[in-house]
Amino acid sequence: MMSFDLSIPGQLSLALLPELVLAVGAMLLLLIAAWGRESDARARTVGMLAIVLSLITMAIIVWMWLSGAKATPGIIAVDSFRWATDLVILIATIITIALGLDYARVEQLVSAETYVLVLLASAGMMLLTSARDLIMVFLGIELMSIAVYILAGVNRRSAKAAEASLKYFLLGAFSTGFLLYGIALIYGATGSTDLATIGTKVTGATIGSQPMLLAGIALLLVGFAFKVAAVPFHMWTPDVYEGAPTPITAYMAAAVKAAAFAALFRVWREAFPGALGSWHLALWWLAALTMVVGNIIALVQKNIKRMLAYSSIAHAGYLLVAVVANNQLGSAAFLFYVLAYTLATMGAFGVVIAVGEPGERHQQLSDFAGLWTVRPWLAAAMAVFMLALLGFPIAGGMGFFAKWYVLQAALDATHPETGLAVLLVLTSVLSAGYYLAVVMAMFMRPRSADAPALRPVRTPTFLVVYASAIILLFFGIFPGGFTGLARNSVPTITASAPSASPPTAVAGR
Amino acid sequence: MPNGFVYEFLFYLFGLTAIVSAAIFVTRRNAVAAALWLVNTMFCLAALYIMMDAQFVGAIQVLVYAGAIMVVFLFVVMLLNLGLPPSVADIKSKGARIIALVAGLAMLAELLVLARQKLPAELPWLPRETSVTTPITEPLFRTYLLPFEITSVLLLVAIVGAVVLAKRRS
Amino acid sequence: MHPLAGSIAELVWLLPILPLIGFVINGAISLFTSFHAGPADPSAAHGEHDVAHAGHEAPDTHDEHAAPKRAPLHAIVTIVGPLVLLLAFGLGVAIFVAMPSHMATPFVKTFFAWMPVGTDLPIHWAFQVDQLSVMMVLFVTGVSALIHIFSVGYMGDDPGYARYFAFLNLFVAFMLVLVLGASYPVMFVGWEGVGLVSYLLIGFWFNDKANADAGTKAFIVNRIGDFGFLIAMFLIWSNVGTLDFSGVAAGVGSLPAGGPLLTTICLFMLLACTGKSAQIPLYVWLPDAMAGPTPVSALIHAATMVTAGVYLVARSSFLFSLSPVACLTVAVIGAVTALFAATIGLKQWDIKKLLAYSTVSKIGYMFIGVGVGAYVAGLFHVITHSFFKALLFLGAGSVIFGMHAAYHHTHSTEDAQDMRNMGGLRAYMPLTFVMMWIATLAISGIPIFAGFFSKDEILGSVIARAADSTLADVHWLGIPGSAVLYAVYVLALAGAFLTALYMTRMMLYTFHGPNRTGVEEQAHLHEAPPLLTFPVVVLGVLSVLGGIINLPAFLHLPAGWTGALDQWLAPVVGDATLHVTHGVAAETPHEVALVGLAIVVAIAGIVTAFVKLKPAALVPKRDAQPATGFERVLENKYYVDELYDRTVVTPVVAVSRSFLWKGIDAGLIDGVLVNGSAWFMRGLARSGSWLQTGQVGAYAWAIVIGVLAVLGAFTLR
Amino acid sequence: MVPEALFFSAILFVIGVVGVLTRRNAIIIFMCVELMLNAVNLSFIGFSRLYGASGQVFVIFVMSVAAAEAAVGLAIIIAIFRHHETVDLKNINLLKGWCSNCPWPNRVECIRLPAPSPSWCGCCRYCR
Repeated sequence: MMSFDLSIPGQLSLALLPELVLAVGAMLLLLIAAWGRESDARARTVGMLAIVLSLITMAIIVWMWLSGAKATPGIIAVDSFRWATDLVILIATIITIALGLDYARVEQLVSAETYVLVLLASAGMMLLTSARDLIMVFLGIELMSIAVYILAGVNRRSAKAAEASLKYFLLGAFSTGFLLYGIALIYGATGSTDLATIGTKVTGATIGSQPMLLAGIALLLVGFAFKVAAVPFHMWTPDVYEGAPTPITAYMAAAVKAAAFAALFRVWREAFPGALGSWHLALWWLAALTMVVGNIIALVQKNIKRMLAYSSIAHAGYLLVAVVANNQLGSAAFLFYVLAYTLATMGAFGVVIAVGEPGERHQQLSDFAGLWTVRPWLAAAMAVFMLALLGFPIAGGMGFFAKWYVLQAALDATHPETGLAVLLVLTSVLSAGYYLAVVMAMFMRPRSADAPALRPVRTPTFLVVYASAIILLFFGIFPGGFTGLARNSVPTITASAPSASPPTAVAGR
Repeated sequence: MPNGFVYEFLFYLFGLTAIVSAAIFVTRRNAVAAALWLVNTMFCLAALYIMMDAQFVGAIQVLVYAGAIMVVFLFVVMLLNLGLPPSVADIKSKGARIIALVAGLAMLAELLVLARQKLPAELPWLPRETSVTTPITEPLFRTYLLPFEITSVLLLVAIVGAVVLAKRRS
Repeated sequence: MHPLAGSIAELVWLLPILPLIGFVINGAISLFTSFHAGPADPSAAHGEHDVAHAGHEAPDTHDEHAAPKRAPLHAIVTIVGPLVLLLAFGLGVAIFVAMPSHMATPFVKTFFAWMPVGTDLPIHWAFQVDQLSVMMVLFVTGVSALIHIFSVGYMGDDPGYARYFAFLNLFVAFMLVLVLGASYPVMFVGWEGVGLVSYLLIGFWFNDKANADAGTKAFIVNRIGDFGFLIAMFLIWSNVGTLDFSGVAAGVGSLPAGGPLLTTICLFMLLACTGKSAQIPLYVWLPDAMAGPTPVSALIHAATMVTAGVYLVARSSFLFSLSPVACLTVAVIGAVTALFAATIGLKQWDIKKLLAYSTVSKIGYMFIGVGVGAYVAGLFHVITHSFFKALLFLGAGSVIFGMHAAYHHTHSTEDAQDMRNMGGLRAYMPLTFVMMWIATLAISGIPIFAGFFSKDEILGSVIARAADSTLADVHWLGIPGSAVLYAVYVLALAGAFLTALYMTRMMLYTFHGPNRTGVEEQAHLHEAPPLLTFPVVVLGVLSVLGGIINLPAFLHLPAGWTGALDQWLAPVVGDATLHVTHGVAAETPHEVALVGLAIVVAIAGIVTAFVKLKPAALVPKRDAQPATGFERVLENKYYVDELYDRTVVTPVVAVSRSFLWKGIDAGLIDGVLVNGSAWFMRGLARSGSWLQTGQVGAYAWAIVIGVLAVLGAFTLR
Repeated sequence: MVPEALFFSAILFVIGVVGVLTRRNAIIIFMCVELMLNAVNLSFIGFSRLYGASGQVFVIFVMSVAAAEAAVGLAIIIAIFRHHETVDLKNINLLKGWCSNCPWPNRVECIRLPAPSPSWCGCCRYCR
């Protein structure tokens, strides 16, 4: 049983051990990467070491989780919600790097720094998931985002990648302005940036007389909505996802979204439960619009990466339903959902990499036609991912339960969100139209005569794709253990909420 | 020192100058001119900071923002040779500008509810003999030590990123 | 201690596992052996699709008369595929035998905690062995085993032989999960699973685009139904707090009987049923689904999966019986569908399409049965229908097999499924001829055949409920319940007349009169091989004798002969039935007269067909004139597909394309550009060129509009 | 003077937003974002008059973030300039929902066909 007193710097750094290991390790890798002439072999070495480093960090997290680490209320949280999301983020990191190793070979990219940047971005995400202070939220988001801006444009030969990077950067910086203004106004209204302290000041009774607080919450919500790509703040998503290198796209779709959602959950659960009446309307509409628009626009997409981009928007909508539910079940549903979604989405992008040709060609739906006849296992894995995203039981593995829990959370809310639940089910019925289009193309269309011969699937992609599919299927049949874990990972998020512990005196003085 | 007529006059003067400079900055067709007007805004802001008992931040504002960041901007503008031809202005059409202005005014109107917020009383001014850095050091290196360290990682990422992106195409 | 504990019923988990093993073995074989796409199959939809013609004229598939190359490891597949089903059937019989004659409570075998719901009521992966599920298991495995055997002969030359059996096994596995599941979620897994596999099987010959589209259509329509299922489940969960059948049955009493909540739950469930069981308004997928291999149609689209909706209503009888309005809706939908599909069936030329509409119509009858609370009658009809409809499909398969073989020999590209190309087949396929007549008499409701008893029980129940039941007491859309029920009876009777008519028409055009296949082809027409005829004969016997399981009381047979199924299912649906009938065993007034009327109607249908239809005057398909007037409407299935296309599919695509995608993503102005007039386009294009997509500026605008909206939602209140 | 500072701050922020909406030059848009950050800084300084020096600390963090963003952003802009010889966003839209050859979006995607027949897919009239 570890317990940290976060007001002591030494103990604070111990509580941040995983982040420290990851960041310091990344810096060491940077030294290796920068040492001497850059070569393909060196880049691969760095990539491998980055995977090892992520695994070490995961081991540390698991160790700290198992040893029941606790902490006094402070600037960061030490709870299982953090550990759980960190693990998801690190899984996404490992998948990204593994896919990146293959991708670099296909596209003939040599950039060892890419892997270091991925690690540093992940460190930023992990800080974000642990942040219990709005300034930490801001810095975590920025660390993550700036690294991802760079990663999107890391393929210097590609004009599309540069454009994706620019669009993401400009709009991201723009949204950061709103986020920061929101933080400023919340600070101005409550005199603190500490979530628990804010939570004590934000009560349903006084919220009406605090317009500054309301405006602050609104702008903070805008900042988060941009990061999770909620409609109407989603418009960068398809362009950036299409233009960015595919492993980075997968990283954005999974890890960035997971981290931003984790922060959104924590902030909303710890700081603003008292303002439910104020934010409910806006979040409700965000969730509804995101589900509807994301799903409908996805129907007409022919480029797989764009289709998956709209799909990721739609899934952000489903997750927003869990935010609106604003209960413990919602947070548990989020953890389950985000793992299922991460595996399915990243696996799908892995298949896209395996099917694609150098120069990011052959990413149209038609290029998947008849995949079953040439790569049956790849097609089967892709079918699992599509069905998981669709939320189909058994064959879609965890995807079904993911949606199920979100629905449950929505109906379990204090005021059951029946409307959103119905909308969720309806829009996911709609989503069959585009997910099944992929399945149909793979299994029921002949391979076009001029389709290029597929490259052999390389080991990292192979491992990533099949491991994801197997995990999805396994937890789809036996979700029990994992859901228990997810549910138990929730309560501590509110352990430091106003009623449970006195406001901390750490911040804002 | 504060709260005399001169103080208030100067406060409004700097504030309005900042706003007017910003407005001019937004409307200049020439990128170099625009950047210089933005520098002017930042100087005015620095003055406001100092007048609000944040002398250290005011100094940083001049050094870092107006001095370093804006110089880099100007440098890039010059490097890409964007300063000169005003004929190919990159500003949008008049209609677009008017609609943007309307949106801006709407946003301002929504933000004006802030005026209804009751704020606590202002803190007393620091005694004149205090060093201007003292009030900042305590929170910066104690309470916010962790965020402070994170900014160092952030800058490292920025450096690596700039190098990666600006390298010649292989 | 439950009487079944420790008995062979403990092995209930093996039931779905056995076909699953078959799936794994056959699937592995199909994956690891060489893979060729393409139909080498008799009934791959010809004639209707030009695409198919092109495929059939390809030299590599059809120019060889030598014995076709068989798929690798053919023998293993042949053994494994049907064997697992026979084993499962055997196990089902063993469980049936082990069950005591009166078992008041179901035997629930829990395997593991599957879905922790909330904190205290986890949903287990559990199977329920009771009278209803055992009945379903017996007929699902039994009929499936026969169809598997038929498939060995029918699909033997198909290159996808192993894949076909893998899918077929998987289908049965899911179907068994569906009927054995002890809670709604477990049932839902089977429910979704059979949908998925049927999608794969319909699109089995996937190089024909129409087939793939039919599969997709089936899947998406089914998803709409699944939406209803999910919503119903959540409503139950949030109001009763559990999803186990036993738990819901116990807890549902606390809800207001007949209240809006129960009705809503039942109606959403009904939506699910209409999707799976192809009822109005979601029936459109079933006729198209005939694109798959014929045995698949027999198994999935006649005998098992499509009856899942009836099973769901019967399984949820504790819910439906409490909501008379929902019950009446079920009955009305069933009656309207029964008549509607029968009229369409009247004018179909494709023998499989005709049988498809016949199926839709017959399931309508089952819905009437379970709708009026005569659950046993509905389930009885499910069983007898599975016998004679599987028989009809397999018989039709034999016919198509023979026709195709004949056309194959002469390299003709005529349609092997069009009845106008048949005629006089009785001379060539005498056994099939006899069997098909048996099935026709059974489906028409001629006494002693199985269909007669089950259909008359349904019709009788309608009259009984109209006289006295909770259904008769309520108003449905402002109409008194009893009036609704009498209307249902009239519709059903009309449907019975049409059934006899169109089935006899099919027989006349297929087997009677002169042969229209072609002079050359006649030499090659002959009876199907024994592997195909054996299951047909078994089903023929069942179609004759199937009625024995629930003979009506008015026959005054010795005790134990009548109402066997009634007594068997009483522990499951008895309470619900009694609830509908005010707690007294229903007695049908004037029962003998009603039965007589039904017989007269059926015979009238057959006689009308014989009198009115002149098979001798029929011309082969290629010489046929297009139909006119109402006939054409019927031939085009009331243009429902077109209507759906125009009213649902096109607008959705249009909304998606022009409004949401282009409107929001590509810019409002541009969306108008495409759809509006050219003048409007150019005018707006100039003023609105700033909102071009791909432009960061446009995206920033979207963000600002979002900010204004969100900020407004927070502060302007 | 705190309310006045907040008022100035809001106006400056909105001017930055309007700038982002009206400009097409990537660098100027970025400068407008910097203006927005500066406006927020003014608010922070104002609040530090009410709650103590932590507001000033936040400003320092924001400045470092702005510096980092500037470094990365300008590098990205230079990379764009290398590809397009311009930083006018009007000319930078390879990425959109449809074929770059299409004058307007009536198709989802036009595809360049592979080598033997180097033409556009012909999925719309502009690709033929």
